[in-house]
Parts: sequence; C-alpha cells; structure tokens
Amino acid sequence: MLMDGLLSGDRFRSPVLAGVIALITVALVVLPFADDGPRALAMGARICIFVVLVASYDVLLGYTGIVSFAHTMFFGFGAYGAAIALDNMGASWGAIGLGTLAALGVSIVVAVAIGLLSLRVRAIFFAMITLAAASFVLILASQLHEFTGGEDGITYSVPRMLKPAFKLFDGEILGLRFSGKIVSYYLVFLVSAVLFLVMLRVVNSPFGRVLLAIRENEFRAEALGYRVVAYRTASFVFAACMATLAGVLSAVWLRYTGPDTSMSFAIMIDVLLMLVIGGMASMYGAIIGVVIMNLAQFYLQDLMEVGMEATISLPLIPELIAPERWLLWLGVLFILCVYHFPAGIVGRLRGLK
Amino acid sequence: MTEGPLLSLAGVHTHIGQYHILQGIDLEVPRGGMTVLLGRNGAGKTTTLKTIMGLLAPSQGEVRFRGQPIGGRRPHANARDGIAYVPEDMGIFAGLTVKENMTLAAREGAFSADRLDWLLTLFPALRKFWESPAGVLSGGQKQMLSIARAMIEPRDLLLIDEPTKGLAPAIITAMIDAFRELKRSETTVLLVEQNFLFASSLGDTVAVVDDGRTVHRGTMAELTADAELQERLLGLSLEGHS
Amino acid sequence: MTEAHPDSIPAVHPVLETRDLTIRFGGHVAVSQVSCAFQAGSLTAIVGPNGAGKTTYFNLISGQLRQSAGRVFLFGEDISGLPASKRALRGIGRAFQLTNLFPNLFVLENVRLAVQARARAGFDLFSVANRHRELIERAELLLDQVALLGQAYNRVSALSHGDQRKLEVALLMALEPEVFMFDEPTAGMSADDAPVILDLIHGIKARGDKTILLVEHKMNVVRALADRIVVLHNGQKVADGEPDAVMGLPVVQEAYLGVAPGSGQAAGS
Amino acid sequence: QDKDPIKIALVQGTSGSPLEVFSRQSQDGFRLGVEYATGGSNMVLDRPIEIITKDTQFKPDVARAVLAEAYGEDEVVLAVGGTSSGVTMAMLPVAAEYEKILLVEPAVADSLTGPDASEYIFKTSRNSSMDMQAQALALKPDENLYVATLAEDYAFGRDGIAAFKRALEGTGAHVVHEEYVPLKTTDYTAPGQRLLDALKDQPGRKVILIYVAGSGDPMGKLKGMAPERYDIELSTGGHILPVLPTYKRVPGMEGAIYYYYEAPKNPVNDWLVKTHQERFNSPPDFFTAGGMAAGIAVVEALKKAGSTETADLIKAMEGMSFESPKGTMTFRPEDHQALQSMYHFKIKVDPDVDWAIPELVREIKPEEMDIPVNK
Amino acid sequence: MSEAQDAAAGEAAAGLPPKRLRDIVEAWLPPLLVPLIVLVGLPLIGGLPQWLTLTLAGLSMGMMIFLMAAGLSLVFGLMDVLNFGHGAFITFGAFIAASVLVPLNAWVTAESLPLNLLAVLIAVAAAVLFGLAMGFLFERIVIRPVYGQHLKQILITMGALIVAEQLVPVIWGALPVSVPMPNAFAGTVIVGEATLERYRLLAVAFGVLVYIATYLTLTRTRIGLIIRAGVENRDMVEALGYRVTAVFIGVFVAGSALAAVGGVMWGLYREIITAHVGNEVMILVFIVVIIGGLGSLRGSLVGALLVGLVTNYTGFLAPKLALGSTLLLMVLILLWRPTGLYPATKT
Ligand SMILES: Nc1ncnc2c1ncn2[C@@H]1O[C@H](COP(=O)(O)OP(=O)(O)OP(=O)(O)O)[C@@H](O)[C@H]1O
Ligand SMILES: Nc1ncnc2c1ncn2[C@@H]1O[C@H](COP(=O)(O)OP(=O)(O)OP(=O)(O)O)[C@@H](O)[C@H]1O
Ligand SMILES: [Mg+2]
Ligand SMILES: [Mg+2]
Repeated sequence: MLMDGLLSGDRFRSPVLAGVIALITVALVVLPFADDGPRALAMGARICIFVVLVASYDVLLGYTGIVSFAHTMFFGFGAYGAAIALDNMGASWGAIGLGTLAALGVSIVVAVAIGLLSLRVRAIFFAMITLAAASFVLILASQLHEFTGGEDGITYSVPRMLKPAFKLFDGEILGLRFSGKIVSYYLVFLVSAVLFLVMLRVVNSPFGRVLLAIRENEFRAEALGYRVVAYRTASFVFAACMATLAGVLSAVWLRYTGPDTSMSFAIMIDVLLMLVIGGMASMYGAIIGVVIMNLAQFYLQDLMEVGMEATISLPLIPELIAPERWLLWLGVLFILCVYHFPAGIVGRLRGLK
Repeated sequence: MTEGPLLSLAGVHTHIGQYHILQGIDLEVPRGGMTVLLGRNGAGKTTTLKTIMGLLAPSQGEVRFRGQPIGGRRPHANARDGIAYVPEDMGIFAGLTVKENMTLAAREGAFSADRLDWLLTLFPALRKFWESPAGVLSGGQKQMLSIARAMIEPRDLLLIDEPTKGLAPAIITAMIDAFRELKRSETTVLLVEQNFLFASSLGDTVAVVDDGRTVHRGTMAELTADAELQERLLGLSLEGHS
Repeated sequence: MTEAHPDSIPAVHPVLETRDLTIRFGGHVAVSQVSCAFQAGSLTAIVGPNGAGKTTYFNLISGQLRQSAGRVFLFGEDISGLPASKRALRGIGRAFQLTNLFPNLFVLENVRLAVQARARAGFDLFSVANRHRELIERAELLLDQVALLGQAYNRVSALSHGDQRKLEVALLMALEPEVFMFDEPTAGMSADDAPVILDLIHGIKARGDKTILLVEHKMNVVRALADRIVVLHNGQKVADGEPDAVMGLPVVQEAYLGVAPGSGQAAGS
Repeated sequence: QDKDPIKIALVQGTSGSPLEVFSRQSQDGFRLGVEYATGGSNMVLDRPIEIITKDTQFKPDVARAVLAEAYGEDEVVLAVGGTSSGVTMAMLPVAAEYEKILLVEPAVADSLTGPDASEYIFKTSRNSSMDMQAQALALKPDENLYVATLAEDYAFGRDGIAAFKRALEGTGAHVVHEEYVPLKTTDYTAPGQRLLDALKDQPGRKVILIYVAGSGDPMGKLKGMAPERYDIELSTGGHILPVLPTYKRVPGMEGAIYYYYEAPKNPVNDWLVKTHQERFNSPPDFFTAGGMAAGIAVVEALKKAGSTETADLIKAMEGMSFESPKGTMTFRPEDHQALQSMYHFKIKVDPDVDWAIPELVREIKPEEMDIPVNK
Repeated sequence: MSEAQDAAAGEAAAGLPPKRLRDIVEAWLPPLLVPLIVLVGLPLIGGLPQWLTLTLAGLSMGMMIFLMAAGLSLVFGLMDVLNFGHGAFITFGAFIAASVLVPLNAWVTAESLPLNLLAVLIAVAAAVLFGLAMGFLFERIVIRPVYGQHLKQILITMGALIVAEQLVPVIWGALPVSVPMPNAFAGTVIVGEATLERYRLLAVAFGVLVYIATYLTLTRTRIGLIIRAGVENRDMVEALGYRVTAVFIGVFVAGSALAAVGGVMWGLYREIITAHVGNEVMILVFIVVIIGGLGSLRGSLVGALLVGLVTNYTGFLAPKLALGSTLLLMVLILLWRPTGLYPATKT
C-alpha cells in the first residue's frame, strides 16, 4: 500500500520489470559498500542524475508528444546556475540554494516564453525552434566566458561536507568510510529518487492523463474542454524545472561545469537514446535506458577490447569492434530497438506473458 | 474463363495482430450482380472487404477472383486486375484537390469525358469543389468523392463499404439509380450496407456475417419477404422504435 | 411519449442563440446569416443536403471555427470570442460526425478523460488518477449505457467503426453539457445498435432541461425525435418549424428528399 | 616485489570526437618515447613500465571518473592527458585530490597551467602563447608591418590574438583590425571582405594573420578573394599533415609551425622519423612528436627522481630539461610548462609531394619567446 | 484527419474575407524577397565592389546549400519523412569525391577544363551510384518501418547517423581527408574590384541543373501526386493500383543521390573533410527546408538563397550577429508564415 502510494499506482505490469527496477534501486543503494572506487561511484551518480533528466524528457516527449531539442539547455541552466553561484560566492549551501533558485527562475521564464510563443506551431517547427534556441544558448555560453568559463568551463569547490576529505563520523560501516564523496553520492541518490517519485506522481495524476490525451489528439482534447496550449506549456515548464534540478545535482556532484557536461548536443542525443531504448511514456523506461546506456558507456569498451583481441587476425572485423567504435554498436542497438521494441525495453517486458 | 462466381471466399480466416477476427467467411459473388453483406457493428464486414482487397492477408481459407486464388495478393495487383474499393472511412486524400483525387483513380491517364460527366451529374458537389482540397469537403461530399473515385474507370468488381452513411436522402435516391445503371454495364458489386432499404432495393444476393462467420446466405428476395428471418438475423426493429 | 415543450419552461433567455452567424471560406459562404434560438428541453433537428453547412454551423457554435460575422450566445452571454475549450466547460458539448477519439488509449480512458474534464480536475498534478474512483465509476456507467463496457480495456484503434461511433456519443454524455450537439450519431451504426443511441438521446430529452441539436439524414429518426426542424440549404436557413409542416415544404421535398413534391416517399427512411 | 611494473595512464579521448585521432597519435608517440628513452627495454628503475589507456570519450565527467580510477584503483604513478582543453580543465582538480601528477599532452590552452592548475600539473604540449609568439616572430615585425587578425569568437581565439598582440609589443608593428567569426563558420567571404577593407589602404607591409582552429579552411577562402591585388599577404600557423595539401594554394606563405618531421635536426627526431616510417609507413605528425616528448619526459623524470613518489617526481621535474623530437625542452619551475622550440616555415609546393611542404626557415628557440606565466 | 481539423486548417489558409491587395502581396512577396534583400543590401553595405562580392558569394553559397537541401526537401516534403541521417549521405558523398579525385590526380591537375570537368563528373556519378544503393538499403532497413511516425523517424535516422558517422573512420581512417580541387575551378574571377571563386560558378550551374531536372520530374509526372497521397493513406493508394512501396523507394533513393551529389560539391568546397562534414551543415539545411515550407522545392531554393545572402550581409555588417542571423531569419519567417514561404500542402 505504501509502495503503491510512493509509486503513485503506476504498476510495473511485468514481474521481470518489477524485479529489474528493484534490483537497480538496491544496487544503487548498496553501491558504495560494494565498490567505492571512483568509476563505480561516478557511474552510480551519473545514473541517478540522468534518470531525472531522462524521465523529465519523457514527460515531454513520451507523455505530451512534444519534440524538443532544448532539454539539455535547461539542464545547463541548472548546472551553470549552481556552478556560477558556487564559483562567485564560495562553497556554501547558500550558494547552491541561490544558484538553484536563480536557475529555476531563468528556466521558467525561458520555458514559458518558448512555450507560449511556439507551442502552437506544428511539432516539427517547434522542434526546430528549440534546436535553434539551444544552439543559440550554447554559443552564448561559449562567448560569455568571463561568466561561464567558455569552452573550458568552471571548476569550483563545494561545501565541506561533500568534499572527499570530509568524514561524516569516525570509523566505518561494513568496511565503508563515510567520506564526503559518499555523502554527496547519497545526497544525489536521495534527491534524484524524490524527484523521480514526484514525476511519477505527476504523470499518473489527472494532469498526466490530459497530457496523454493531448499527445493522442489535441484537437479532441480541446473540444473536451482542455486548453491545450496551457497544458503543453505547463508540461514544458514542469519538465524544464526537473531538468534544471538535475543540472544542479550534476554541478554539485561533478564540481565542474562546462558545455560538454551540461548543454552539448551530444547529451541531448544521449538522452534521446536512453529514453527510446528504455521505453517512452513509461517512467520506468527512463531508469532502464539510463542504466543500460551508462553500463555501455563505462564497460562496453572493455568488452569490445576483448573482442578485438580475439579477432585481430581477421580482416575488417577488428576495425569494426575496436573499442573506439563502441558508439557504432550503440547506434546499431538503438536502431534495432526502435525497430523491434517500439515501446522500448519496458514495452517489451510488459508484452511478455 | 471459367463460369461460376466472379468472387468466392471459402473458409476465410483473418488475423489482425494477435486477434482472430474472421473465423470462417464463405461467400459467393455472382458475376454482374450485387451482393450485400449485412451484419451488426463489429461483425467483421469491413475486415472481409479488406481481406479481399489485399489490405489484410487471410491466415487460412481461399479467396478466388475469376477462379484464380488471390488471397494475400497485394492491393495494387488486385486493383490492376479490376477491383475497386470504397473504404469505410472513405480514404480520400485530404491534401489533394478533388480533381487530383480523381486523377489518381484514373490510372490509364485521362478521364473518359462521358463517365466523368455522368459522375459529376450524379454528385454535383464534386463539380463545384473540383479544384478545392478534398479535406474541406463536408462529410457527405467526401463520401461522394470516394464513391466517384471508385467508379471513374470501369471495373469488374466494386467493393463498397457503407456508401450511404452520411448521405442526404436525395443523393441516396440518385445513387440507387446510378447503381442500377452500373449493374446494366455488367459491373459486379459487393456492398456492405446498414441501410436496409437501400440494400434491399439493389441487392440480388445477401450474406449475413456475425462474429467473423457467415451465418446466412441467400437471395435478397427471400430475405425481404421473410420478416421473421430479418428479425432474427438483423434485429431490424428500427421501425417500431423511438 | 413524455415531451417537454419549449414553452413550458419560463424562458428568460434561450439557452443557445445564434444571430446572423456567417462564415466564409475564400469566396464560398458556408454558413450565411443563420439566426436561431434554442430552448431548454427542446430537440431541434438540423437537416439539409450534403454540404449545406450543418457541420460548419456546429463548428461555429462549439468554437472549432471562428465566425466571419454574427454572434453566438449561451444563456444570453456572448461567447463568440471564446476558444473551444472554454465553450466546452461552459456547457456546449459536441459529438463529431467523423469519429474523433484518442486512438491509442483504452476505451475507458477516453471516457474518463471526458468525465475528468467535466469535474475540472485537469490541473490536478499531485493526486493519483486511478484513485478517483468516482470518476472511473462514472465512466464505466456511461460505457455501459452505450453497450461498450465489455470493450473498456481495448484500445480505441481496435474498435470497429460502429463501436467508435458509440464511444463518440459516450464522450458527449460524459461532459454532461447543457447543450448536446449530435452530428449524425447513428451513421454507420447497424440496425441492432442504433436504437441504443437513440434511446440515450431520447432519455436526455426526457429530462426536459437540456437543449439538443441533432444533425441527421435518416428521416425516420428525425420524425421520431425532433420537435422542431431547421433546414439549411447552401448555408442559409430556409425553413424552421414543426416537423410535419417543415417536411411538407416544397423546398425540402425537392432539394433534400429528392422527390417530386407530393409523392411523399423518401429513400432514406 | 621490485619487479612490479610502474604504471602510467594515458587518459585521452579515443572516441566520440574528430579529435580522437590526435589522441591515438599521441599514444603511439608516447610508447615510442618510452621505448627510446629506455633504450628499447621499457624498463626504468629496474621495473617495467606498464601503459594503461583510458578513454575520456571527450566527456569531462567520464574523464574525471577514469582519471580518478587510474589514480585510485590502478594506482598509476602518474597520468598523461587529455586531448581537448575543456575536458583537461575538468581533470585538473582530480590530480590535486589524489596528489598525483597529471602531465598535460596534447591539450593546448594556456589556462591549463593557469591559476586553476595545482603543483601536480605539468605540461609538455605547447600552449597558444607559443604559437602566437612564434607566429609573430615569423612575421619579422617592425614599424612597417600592418596586421589584421582573423580568429574565432571564443576564449581560445581571443586569448590567442591577445598573445599575438603581446608578442608584437615594442616591435612597432600595427594591428589595425581584429576580426572574430562565430565558431564553425564555413563561408569566410564577409569577414574576408572586412579584412581586406581594413588593410588595403594601409601603408607598408600588409598581412592577414589567421588563427582559426578546427578543420575549416579560412586560408584557402581568403586566398580566393585575391588579397595579392592589394599586396596583402596571408599568414597562418602550420598544420597537421592531412591538412597541409590545402596549403598548396599559398606557395611562399610564411608562418610558424609546432612540428614538421623534416624541421628539427636532432637524433631523437631522426630516430622518430625512421622508426615511425618503418612501423606505420608514414612520417610522424604533431601529436606523435608531442606524445614522444611526454614519454621521454616521464622516463627521464623517473630516472632523475629515482623513485615513484609524487613529491620526488615533482622535485625532479621542476626545471628538468630533456631531449625531445623538438630538441631540448625544459619544464619551467614557475608553472611547469615545458618550454620548447617552434619552427618558422615557408610553404614550398612540390608537385610530387601530396602536401605543401613547410620548408624550414629557422628554428625559433625557447629563449626568443617570452611566454607569460599566468599563475 | 477529422473533418473539423480539416476545416480549421482550411480556415487558416483560406482566411477571412478576401482582402485583394493583401492577397496579392502575400502571393508575390516570397519570390521577391531575394531581390528585395539584395537591393536593401546595397545602401547598407555601401561599397559597390563589396556588395557585389558579398552578393555573388551569398547567392552561390545559397546554391550549394540548396544542392544539399534539395534531397531532404524532396523526401521531407513528398514522403513526410524527416531524415536526420541526410547528413550522412552528404558526408559519404564528400568522401567518395575524395576517393575518386585522388586517384584521378592527373586529370584533376591537368590544365584542361574538359578533363577537370570529367573528373568532377565521375566523382558525381560515383556519388549518385552510391546514393542510389545506400538510399535503397536505408529505405528498406531504416525508414520503411517508420513512415508516418515523425518521432520515430527522428530517432531511427539519428541512430543511423551515428552508425554512418562511425563507419567513416572505419572505411577512410580517422584522419581528416583532403579533397583535391580541379585546376580549372581553383582560381578566382575578378570583376572590377569584386571577386568570386570559380568553383562557386560550378556550384551555381549544378544547382540550377538539379532544380530544373527535379522540377520537371515532379510536375510532368504523376509521382508527386502519388507520393503526397501515399503519405496520407498508403493503403488507399495501393488500393487504387499503385505500387506505393516502389514509388517511395524511388523517391527516397533519388533524394539520397541528390544528397550525395550535394556532398561532393560541399566536400570540394570545404577541401578538408571529416566524418562530421555533413552533419555540420545539417542545421543550416533544416533551417532552409523549413523557411521554404516543408517539401517545396521552390521554397528550398528561395530559402537557401535567403540564408546565403543574409549570412553574408550580416557577417559583413555585424559579425556578432552572423551566426544568430539564420536563426533569426527562420523565426521571423515563421512568425510571418507559420508554415514557411511555400507551404506544400494546400489545406
Ligand atoms: N486493428 C484491430 N485490432 C484489433 N481488433 C480489431 C482491429 N480492427 C478491427 N478489430 C475488431 O474486429 C472486429 C470486426 O471489425 P470490422 O471493422 O470488420 O467490423 P464491421 O463489421 O465492419 O463493423 P461496423 O459495422 O461497425 O463497421 C471488431 O470486433 C473489431 O473490434
Ligand atoms: N475549411 C473549408 N474551406 C472551404 N470550404 C469549406 C471548408 N469547410 C467546409 N467547407 C464547405 O462548406 C460547405 C458546408 O460543409 P459542412 O461540412 O458544414 O456540410 P454539412 O451540411 O455538414 O454536410 P454533410 O451532410 O455532408 O455532412 C461544404 O460545401 C464544404 O465544402
Ligand atoms: Mg465496418
Ligand atoms: Mg456534416
């Protein structure tokens, strides 16, 4: 019952899916105990942050049917908001708070402006306008380098509690020393979990259902009495705010913010890939997609390395499975996904009996 | 060419996705006549027509046209073989003008002037909106366009799904005449129709479908004469209702 | 038959009124200066040849199209400038001639959305939709009324044409509007199923406080239900009055029913 | 136990960006450098050197994680990387956190040895100031020189032009116009026209200085506007071999280059060119040379320190000179940047060579350049 | 589409009571925009030679963009397929040009226009062949399952783009590749004080040729009609007796071949190419196609010329705005005409 409440009644509708999600959650919780090495922690935190980012994009794309290429722009607002505040005000919680508020403010204003101005036009035009807006902001970030550090980005420090040197208490639990790194990992995990549950609630609320209706047939939704532009804008703003918060998390976790970690088109493509592979219009899809892509990003190369060494004597094949070509195979996987699991892995799991 | 029915279906089953929709359709459409397919909503009439046209592939059973098996043949091949189709949702191209819609249907190139004239007289609205995008036509006008499109060139077999829905009585009357004329030109028609009056004034033979199966086959005369049979098969109680 | 007569209700304002309502598309005038008032408890059939402007007239009333001239009033208030969604919330309900649903959602969800619109719960972001039992029960009740309860958990795209028509009506019922506008509700419906819908319409009428507009080509249906007929022809209102009187008019006989005046027999009935 | 390998991590981007090929050149060069410096044994301090490569995927967050992993889990003695300046910038604090050395190669930006760099950062790659100083020297500046500059509108471009102007200070040369174009510009007609307009009526020797990174070809496009009509010369830095064919359009052009395999005259380079030709069937390029310098630097540092302790290494490396394919390099103690030679070239076109040859005019020695310390 | 949606759409196009003058202006403005901007440019820029140089450069750059946009526009407009992988065809076209021209070095460097031209034509032919073959595979494997589904098209073609970009280094190596410019096109034409690269003349000639050929094919045959109808309702077109599949493949393949030709021209212009050469111009190409109105060939041409001119003029007048100028142009045009200059569908 409590569980149902937390998950807002969004059923897994597949025992395998339920198992996988439970497994991922548990894995993220115990991760530091199993492996507190930097790569594992980085991956864990990146997964948490991207779950929020991808899920918020799902609210837009999967639930409302809005194709936007400006989602990482909002992620960037959050990251730069926190980063600039921390850089200029020093490492304090107040700076993070202020940066967050400022970033949310900017995101809301920009999202409302884009939404009201252009959510009326055809989907493809909207996509192009967001693409234009996003590339404009990206250039702005590189030109305003006094503020943003340009291409180099900003490196800054975070409150003491989150620094590796900090110790939450003396001694260890199950062999784990609670350093600031672990504290910030759990901070990221908790905030992400809360944000995820909030989004899960929203898509399962009456509001979420209206978004689905608009995706399906906006004309009829309007005829039923739903003001489509208002709902779309609301959805756009909500998703933008969630992405902004994910950006703040990322800035705090990485202690570095630059175009490549926050705003670049590459991240936008990553987000798309994750969402589609996981499954659109299902929040759980975001989790699965993010986990798979991250595992691939961190470990697929190692696997391919082995493969290449095994085939080194053959023609062309070692070239194709050289570790640098991991993106190629991800692309292939992606196409196969769109092709064979149109509803993503979640859709596939749910389709199984 | 063999004698016998122009079109025949024997034990046809069709699946849509995982759903088993048609579960044994038997049907014979005699050459030059009009066969009416009746049945309640969701019975499988439309699915039957789509299966014949090749838009759905039968999973079992035989569809024969002029004695040749055509089950699973692609729709364009069927169309070239002389089958025309008026779909239930009319299938007009909203972005194309009425003229372009008609042009596409006249595959051999130019229209035969007489035939076009005949159709435009039958459906005057089409003449009026000849150069307008078909999307702006009224519901009934779209229906007219769809029918006209199927008739612009002589075809051997017309598959027509509920042509009278949405049409004003005057047009329906005119259409009855038009179909009589078609019949004289040896065009065979397989008609799905809910409007029993229309169906009964044109049909020669009937088949009734229910739950994806043919539940009755016979002549129209027989059915019109037998009120009890009508009641049983079709629940034709509209008259007494309101 | 228990009919509520329009004049049995003290009519300060007609529920719905159009004054000189006009729309032009380029050079073509699809609806031309149509003035009409509709009283609560009445069922008005709007008839006319194909392309006469009936659906367009509906679109103007419910806000899908914006008039070139003229006004629409609801309870005496000018609503000509409002978007469709606002009109829907104020009580103008509309079923479409060509089916217009949410194809990939469950049948139940379609109705639930309409019920929810009526309950104005759309901007409720933080409750769980599935826990609004009352909305769901209401939706189920409505599905039952149109004999679609068995299909509640099918996707709309898998419904046959006739079933989609029924769902279309269920959505309208769910909105519980003051003004019901049906655009050929029984087109494509089998003789078995049409009565279900006609019964429903009749039931609404019987309550006596709702206003019903019905576009219908089947004369027997019109005769059975309507207590007033408005005839549109080339966008203009050419007749308006008691059914029998209107049906007898030569213009109707000729232009609409397509019979020589006096012969009295119409094919569509 | 003494035979435990000394681990070195190469943390560079090898996927996800067109720059990935530079990382690979650099890694080949690094291995060659180690091989050369250890006399082919790959052993130093009696321990074998083990090279671990890690892919940053050109993502700063990934870069930090894999660098931290290299330091923390693989326990490397030091790490070398990265390829793009932004990503490398993000890596700097990790070195400080783990208190281990990061030897920057082949990223260029000045800021990598700037205020954000800790004592753990060393840099064998050149920086933009060197490029621009050498470029300025190659123009033989005097009162008679009038220059208009073309650069991309972001920190890198503006810093470069600033460095260029600094280098001209006191020579009496004039910078009459600075043109900045947006990143990724493809059509240079408009900026070209502005440059011509700015320069054409100037007296004296007129030069357009082009400082545009990336693979665009502003030089060819400007050449297409026939600057010689107004006696305007073009000048730009040299480029990697695959880009040199485009220089065939500007025979006689002079500028400064970081490395061209025929330019340096020293035994290290001779060995490099010969070995590279043997193994890869092509001459070495920019980043092979850079990687080799880094490899040699690491081996020399280990030898000099006699230990793998970071503190010892830092002490050994500060002020250390070593022989590289580009001659002697010296880590200056103030900011740990390796000072090195650049090469003044003049383009020669030989129909039998696929690319234009940047013929050596003279070597510009580190002492000639005044590279600012901006810590 | 539902009737009322049609009606609503119709309203937008047909507008309220006809205002004669406004209608006329609306109809004639798009084609006049290009000369208009050229005229406005003159006093702004001031100098005649500068203006001439910039205008010629802008128009020829526009033509090159048009060459790349034409295929996309065709596929996008006729088949309603949003091909983010279009850039990959451009890239491959450029690389094929390099692969063909390098071995033909003797012809490329010869002092003979016919030989030079022949070399380019062979490169173009190779690119066309490649475009045909790859387009065929691409249509079957990637596009076929997603007709009519914009979102999936964006996704799947993006996936294909990633794969294609990753294949380039596997085939051609990871280093940048240089595309040798044939001798005859390498120089510059000097008219008074204005300059124009010779190569751009070739690009203009090619652009005009492609425009005319495509235009004739579309207007003189029924293909346009079949495709437009097929996008709305494939089944119905099949039921009218057309092999929609074959026609669609044909158009897609033609679009791909055009893209590859665009790639050859672009590769020659860039001289140095990397795996991203196609993708770099894609935003520009998309903007052009959208400004023009989805799928209108004429629109793409006008859009491309506008973009070419506007970037050159602003690059000269206000370099800071140069990059934003295309975006601004798009936004302005969309505000004025929400469906672009020449909306392809008449509803
Ligand atoms: N895409 C589909 N997926 C699943 N079931 C479907 C699909 N299309 C149709 N059906 C089902 O097949 C059955 C037959 O449908 P069909 O459209 O043939 O009926 P029909 O006799 O034409 O009915 P109507 O008179 O209402 O048009 C219906 O029960 C319908 O729900
Ligand atoms: N957007 C539009 N642009 C141009 N003409 C239109 C548009 N919408 C409707 N029309 C025209 O207006 C006329 C009225 O159409 P409407 O749909 O109202 O007819 P109707 O009376 O509902 O007919 P039916 O009984 O066939 O449904 C038709 O002739 C139609 O072609
Ligand atoms: Mg049907
Ligand atoms: Mg109508």
